[in-house]
Amino acid sequence: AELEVTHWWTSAGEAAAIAEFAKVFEEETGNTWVDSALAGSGTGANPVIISRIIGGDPMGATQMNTGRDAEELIQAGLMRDLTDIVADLDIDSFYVDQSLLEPCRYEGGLYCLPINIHSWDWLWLSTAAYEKIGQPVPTNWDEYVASWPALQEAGILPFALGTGWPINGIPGVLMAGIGGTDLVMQVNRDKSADAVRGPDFRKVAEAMDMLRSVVSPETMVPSFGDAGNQLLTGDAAGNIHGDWLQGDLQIAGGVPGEDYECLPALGLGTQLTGGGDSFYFPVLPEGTDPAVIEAQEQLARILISPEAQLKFNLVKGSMPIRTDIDLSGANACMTKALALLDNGLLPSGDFSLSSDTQKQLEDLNLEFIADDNITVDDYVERYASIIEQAD
Amino acid sequence: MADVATQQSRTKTAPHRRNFFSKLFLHNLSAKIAALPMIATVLVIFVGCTIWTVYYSFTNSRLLPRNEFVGFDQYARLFGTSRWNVSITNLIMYGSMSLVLTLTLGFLLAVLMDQKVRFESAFRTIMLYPFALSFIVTGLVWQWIMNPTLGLQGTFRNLGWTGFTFDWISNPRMVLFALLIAGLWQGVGFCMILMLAGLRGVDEEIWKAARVDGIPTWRTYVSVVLPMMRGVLVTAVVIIGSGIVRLYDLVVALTNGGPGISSEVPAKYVYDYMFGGGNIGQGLAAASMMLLTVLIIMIPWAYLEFGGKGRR
Amino acid sequence: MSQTATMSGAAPTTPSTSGTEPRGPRPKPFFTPKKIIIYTTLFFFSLYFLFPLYVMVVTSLKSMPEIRFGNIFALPAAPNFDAWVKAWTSACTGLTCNGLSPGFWNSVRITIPSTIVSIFIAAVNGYALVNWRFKGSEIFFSILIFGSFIPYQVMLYPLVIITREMGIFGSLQGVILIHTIFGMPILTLLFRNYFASLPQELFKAARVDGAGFWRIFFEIMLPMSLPIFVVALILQVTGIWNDFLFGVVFAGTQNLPMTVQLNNIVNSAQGTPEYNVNMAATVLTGLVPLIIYFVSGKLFVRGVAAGAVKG
Amino acid sequence: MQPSVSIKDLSLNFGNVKVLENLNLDIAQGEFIVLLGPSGCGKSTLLNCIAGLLEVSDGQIFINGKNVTWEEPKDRGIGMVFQSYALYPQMSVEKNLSFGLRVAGMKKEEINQRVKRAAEILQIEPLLQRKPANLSGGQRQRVAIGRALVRDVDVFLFDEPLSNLDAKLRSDLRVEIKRLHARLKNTMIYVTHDQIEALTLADRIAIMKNGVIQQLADPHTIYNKPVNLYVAGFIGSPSMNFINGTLEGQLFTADDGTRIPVGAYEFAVPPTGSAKAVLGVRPEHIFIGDAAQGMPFTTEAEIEIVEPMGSETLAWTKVAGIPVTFRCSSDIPLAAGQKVTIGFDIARGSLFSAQTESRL
Amino acid sequence: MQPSVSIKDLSLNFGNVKVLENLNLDIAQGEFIVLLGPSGCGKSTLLNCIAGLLEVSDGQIFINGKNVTWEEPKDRGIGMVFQSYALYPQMSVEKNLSFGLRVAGMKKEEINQRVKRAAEILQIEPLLQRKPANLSGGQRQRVAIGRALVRDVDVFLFDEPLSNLDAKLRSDLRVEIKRLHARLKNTMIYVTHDQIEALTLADRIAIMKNGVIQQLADPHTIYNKPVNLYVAGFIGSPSMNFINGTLEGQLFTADDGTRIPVGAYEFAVPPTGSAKAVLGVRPEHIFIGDAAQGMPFTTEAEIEIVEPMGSETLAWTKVAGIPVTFRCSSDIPLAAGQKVTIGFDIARGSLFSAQTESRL
Ligand SMILES: Nc1ncnc2c1ncn2[C@@H]1O[C@H](COP(=O)(O)OP(=O)(O)OP(=O)(O)O)[C@@H](O)[C@H]1O
Ligand SMILES: Nc1ncnc2c1ncn2[C@@H]1O[C@H](COP(=O)(O)OP(=O)(O)OP(=O)(O)O)[C@@H](O)[C@H]1O
Ligand SMILES: [Mg+2]
Ligand SMILES: [Mg+2]
Repeated sequence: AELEVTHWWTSAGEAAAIAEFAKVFEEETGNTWVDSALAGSGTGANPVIISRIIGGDPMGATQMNTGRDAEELIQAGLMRDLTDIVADLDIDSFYVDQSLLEPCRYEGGLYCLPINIHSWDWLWLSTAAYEKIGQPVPTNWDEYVASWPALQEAGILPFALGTGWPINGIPGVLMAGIGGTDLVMQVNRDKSADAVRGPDFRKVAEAMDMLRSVVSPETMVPSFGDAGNQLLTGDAAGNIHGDWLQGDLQIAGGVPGEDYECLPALGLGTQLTGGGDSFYFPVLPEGTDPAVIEAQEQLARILISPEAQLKFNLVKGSMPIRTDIDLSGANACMTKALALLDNGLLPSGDFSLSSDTQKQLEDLNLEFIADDNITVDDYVERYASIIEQAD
Repeated sequence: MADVATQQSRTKTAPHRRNFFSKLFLHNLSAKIAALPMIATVLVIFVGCTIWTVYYSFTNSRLLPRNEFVGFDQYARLFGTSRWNVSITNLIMYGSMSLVLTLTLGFLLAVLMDQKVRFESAFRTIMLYPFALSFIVTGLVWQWIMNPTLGLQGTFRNLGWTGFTFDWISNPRMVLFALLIAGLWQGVGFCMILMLAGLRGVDEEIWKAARVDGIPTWRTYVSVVLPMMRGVLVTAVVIIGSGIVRLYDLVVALTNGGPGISSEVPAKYVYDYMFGGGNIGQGLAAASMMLLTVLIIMIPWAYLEFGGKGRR
Repeated sequence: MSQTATMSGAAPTTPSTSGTEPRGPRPKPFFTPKKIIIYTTLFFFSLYFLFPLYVMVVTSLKSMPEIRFGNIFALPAAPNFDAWVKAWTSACTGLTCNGLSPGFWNSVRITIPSTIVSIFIAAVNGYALVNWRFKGSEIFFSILIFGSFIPYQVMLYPLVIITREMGIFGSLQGVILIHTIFGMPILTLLFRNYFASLPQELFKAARVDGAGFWRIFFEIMLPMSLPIFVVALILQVTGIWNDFLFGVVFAGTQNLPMTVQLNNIVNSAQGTPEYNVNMAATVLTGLVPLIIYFVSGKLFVRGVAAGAVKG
Repeated sequence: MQPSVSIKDLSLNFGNVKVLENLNLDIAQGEFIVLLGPSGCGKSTLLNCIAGLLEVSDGQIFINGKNVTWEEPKDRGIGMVFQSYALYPQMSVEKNLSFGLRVAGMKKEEINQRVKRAAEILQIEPLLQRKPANLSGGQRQRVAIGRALVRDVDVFLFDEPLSNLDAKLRSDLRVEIKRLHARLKNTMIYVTHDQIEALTLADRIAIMKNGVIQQLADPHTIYNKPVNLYVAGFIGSPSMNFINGTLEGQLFTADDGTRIPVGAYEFAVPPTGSAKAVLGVRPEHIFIGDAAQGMPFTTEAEIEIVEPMGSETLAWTKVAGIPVTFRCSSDIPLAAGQKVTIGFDIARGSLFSAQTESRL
Repeated sequence: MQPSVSIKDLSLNFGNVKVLENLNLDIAQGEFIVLLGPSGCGKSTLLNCIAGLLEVSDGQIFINGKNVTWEEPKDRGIGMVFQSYALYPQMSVEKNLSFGLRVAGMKKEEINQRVKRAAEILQIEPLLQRKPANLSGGQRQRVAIGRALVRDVDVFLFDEPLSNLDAKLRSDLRVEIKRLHARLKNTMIYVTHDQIEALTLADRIAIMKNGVIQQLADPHTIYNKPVNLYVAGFIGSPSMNFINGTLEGQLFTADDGTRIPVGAYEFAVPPTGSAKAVLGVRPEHIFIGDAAQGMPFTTEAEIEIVEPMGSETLAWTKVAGIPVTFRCSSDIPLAAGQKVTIGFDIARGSLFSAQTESRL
């Protein structure tokens, strides 16, 4: 049977990764993977996916962010309950962290399957840049910040940044690294505005302020991939971005440890915040070929199978959702991450906050970075009020 | 005379006045049937959706519409959001500049084209072709041209003119002008065609009269001809205006609202919150404000156009 | 006979210097200041309008390194159509690497029926509004014009539900309906203005001749409407061809238009963009509307004059 | 005999504007009626009501005894000819003529025969294959008439059919229409604001003003015995000369004191007492020189303007302080400034009450 | 005296089409010249050349002795009035009148004074603050004339100024223009295709055909002694009746053999031998009944059509097998089918050579 799968993985690395899923799926089940790729994630693909599900023309399976995007679709009964399908797999046993499955559960049912873990908590540093100024590559955030004046002196951009959404993950990373685990828990899980107004978060805000002093619209590059390039050439010294940046760095020929360094949790923390991607299986309309419905089930099981997980994540550059597989092929950076995974995951913003709240925070961050007139106090206050209103 | 008698008796039974029902439905029946798609569109889509929009803007609907009313909360939040306020300001700034410049440049070019220039059709095609391209394409190519490193600025700097700066796209104060350059590029040609049509529609004898009166050409254009082109101006303003209010694709393709939030526009806010943010209530509150604005602008126009005199 | 025309009264006082006096057409230098200004202005505007097209085409013929390190004015050192070939046949969107070509045919499939249906409906509307006015028809029209100001995005959600209830969501009919709806305001305005400028008596004569609503429309009005049809055709073909949102939401997976692939190629969130392929894809996508413009430019101008001038 | 067209209490409003109100009109079989009136008086509106192109607000319309108030235009047995010709531009003349018949689904031979006959009558056979764009104005109007002709209707409606033609063609086609009527003997209703057309063509003329018929009578009566000031002033070019004054028995005293005996006038209602009145005299009923002798009223006058019109001459002068025009043969030499004796033929004049404006 | 306007060897082509060729015309100071001709004969073109709105292809134009061939319109001392009025629609009447003066930078008082004077002359003072849209056709045309008036020009050019008005207004305004000319005594060049206007207004009429002036003479001459068949047929409504035949000495034999003695005719060139000729008689020179007695030629004729026109009646009949119109007083009762005796007043007729078409 043909199973249509929608996703927004259209770049070279992403497409190669999802091709692994497709390959395994087609080889093992004899079904056909009909690929519907839509560039542009949140604003490009999301409306189409949602409207197709609402419009009664659902796809067989779709990728979405792990989180609360599909909450209401689940509540409206538009997503298929996967409990029985994966019942015999005992998924609780092998998922790295139970919190990953949390958003998928609703009134006792299981409606999605996380297929990877992405973490934003990485500080990427350029070996070439530090060679130029003759300093060792920093080993944590504080050293990194301390090296900025020298970098600027040498005409090197201390912090590379792509325009638009890449700014979005940075406060979370700073929060985890500088503010610590408790702060993340209080803000993201408990939605405590007091915590935001507290001294710990203030440090985070000040760090943002410092970042703002070294980035300006003129220095920003069109996409985060370009920022990665700046690191490899030594035009810029550092960047905070999710682990998927590595895919690009590697495709561009970068070797971890030689051309670039990676510091998980800014080299300060012991836990990563994690989010990732999930697959949902919409309820197909009545009269659908039973073979397609069965193909849904087969795909669901394959996505979390060790074989597919391994192949997919190695290409994608993300961490698998299960640790019971051989990751000897993982590179230096991922190995570091895997080590931290043992300490459990912290709930990331896109994990525990609604997309509405995330959108507001994104707007705030964008504005803050671009507009020096917004003081740190303003920032804290506005952040707090958004968290206050979050549901 | 017998005929007259029968005629008169028929008169009594003949319908003197058609009843209400037949007047409402049977009269022009096929016309009404033919206009059904329009009536349905108007009632269901435009009126219906407007009501729907306003209705749900008072709820706290998220991804799906739901009937939990929250009064004016969404509006309160809307106007407490700096991005929305920036969007509104941008729309007003961009809108007024774009409207004025499109009309003036369109008129200016039309006037130039009206001077019996050679290769008129070549010039016309050159000015009009961008109108055939989507805003996505427009945004893309101008983004490329205005890209500080790869575009004009980079090129000139590489050529040794290191002081050359053309970074509007990444300069929050200038980014609206970057939008304007691309927007005008796309839209001026069509406006020019409209204006040209209007100019050509002006009575030849008016021109002669003005020449005999010794009115300089430019003065004739400004004082006599332009005020005569009301019909064209209305059409042009409707078309340009609706484009401005709906401005979305160009911003997404060219700046995606950046740098920061300096080039955000209302339609993008609506879209981002309805779909990206999964907050229909918020998106619809913003949409309702846009509709209200349009209504305020349109009502005087509609009154002028259809009210008052019974002109067609 | 013209000798009778000579003056019968006083003999004309012949001007003494008639040999050197002005006579015949006024001699005009080829370059008058006015002409210079006109042509220079037009020339610079033409540069402004042509520059992006030049950049698009030139860039699409360059190789990536040349783009990174060259300048955007420069002609390609070794023009090659690799980027075009790639954009057309093998650029990837997700797993499928067939380039724009499948989308092209989907776009054709969407554009042709949508254009025909939307123009037909709008023409009938304009005709009914002018010649068969009924109570409230002008009000409907005003609302229609107002509707042209509503951002598309607002309508997306209810339209999904409406088309779902009609059972045409995700099908060609669905997208045709949507394009008909959104084309209606402007097209109806144009057709209404155009029909209003035709003599009413023609319509009356046809009615006296016994022709009904449709007969008059098809046999009398349509044959006279070529100019405005050209305008409508161009507006709709370009609008529908360039549309992204409605195609991708309403057309169904079998019919994703070309712009979706363009968007995928251009907006891939990660990795280094291949600018030459992007530009080639962009030009390819714009080609159909461009050709239509170039072919029918004159008719378009004439039609705009017919449809827009009357208020 | 049953009237061919009969209009009863017809009213028509456009929104709040009452264009026609309670209009009654009976037209006999084969009669040629001309509706004459200034622009905007509702002539076309009335014609459109008869044709069924406008919905009446109230009242009824009968054609050949049948109540057609709610009939479709095609079912009323009427044919209509428009000012702008209204030929279908994309069809050949032949197609134009046959369109209505084809719509009605008539047989081919029958259509051809009728088209042939109409073309013969109107002498447009050589034009049958041409498009309207390639015809002259007069030819176009002939085709437009032909379109009504082929439909074999009882009633012809003409809405200013000759207004778009130049003077020469207009007078030629006027004669042709008159011939056509003589030949076909259909009922014809003809709208115009050209009084020459009205006078020459009509069996009866209906003079309209603001949607009301002022006078309905044959041309001679209309011209010579207008029922009120309006009709008197409207008909005749140049207009009738009007002198305001007071009527007392057989004596009319102009406002400036000039006394004009009106004993020769045939009063409809013999006047009693003294009342404000208006004396109207047509330009051709003012005589000059010898011819003026013996007229009931003569006076000396100075000529102000002379308008030679070829066959005759118009002259402007002042009588009783009021500008007066008179018409005389072009054989009589006249010049501005010249003093002449003029006489009024009161018997052919008109007297109106200044108050009711109607004929005394 | 120097001519006011003098045109020498004027030619004008539009591309390959020669519209005017070697045209010569001298117009005296204060003269009222009417250019009359059918549509497309080049009247407007000639006027536009004089105004400087069209560039001549060859030849010269003098106004008041000054060669203005290359001057701008505003510097030629002309004012022009157009058929469509060409008022600036968004300006009030006052602004319309003063616009040209304001642009020329004239002083405010001077402008006001001129506008006031023009408004007085044309009696449009109460309209000064209105927009053209709120004026009637006649008022608009008056404003258009005012616009020429304020400019204090030597020569007025009128291009069919009255064509867009209805018959009544047209005759009123005609008189006003005549009065205006009498008062101002400017040179006026007036284009029309209405012969009544031409006859009544002109000092001299220039009859044009295909860009060539056929006859230039005063109205009386034009009407009574047309130089050729074209002019004879063009002037007069209804047209002159033409009978083809052969002229031999004093005898004209119509093609059907009817013999008409033309001894009373005043030949310009006494005829020699026998030659094909055309006899033209105006409708008003055909007499009926008693009046016909004593005419050089009388015949019996049957009346075909009668067109009562109020003040007079037109009748159609056949003479020598040719349709002939005559005009008679409306007092004479006539009916179609009636047999009458008619007589031709040959002395006032015209004879043309069939070959050269020019007057004999
Ligand atoms: N569709 C309409 N809506 C409103 N008023 C109208 C309409 N048609 C005509 N009228 C008005 O009705 C009145 C009569 O119009 P109608 O066309 O019958 O005049 P008319 O006598 O034919 O004039 P004309 O000689 O100019 O043709 C006019 O005052 C006109 O303004
Ligand atoms: N701009 C032009 N280009 C080409 N031919 C022209 C142009 N203007 C006028 N003509 C031609 O020149 C001839 C004379 O035109 P003109 O307007 O002078 O006629 P007219 O005597 O004024 O006619 P009317 O009485 O219709 O106004 C016509 O045959 C016309 O077709
Ligand atoms: Mg009318
Ligand atoms: Mg002309």
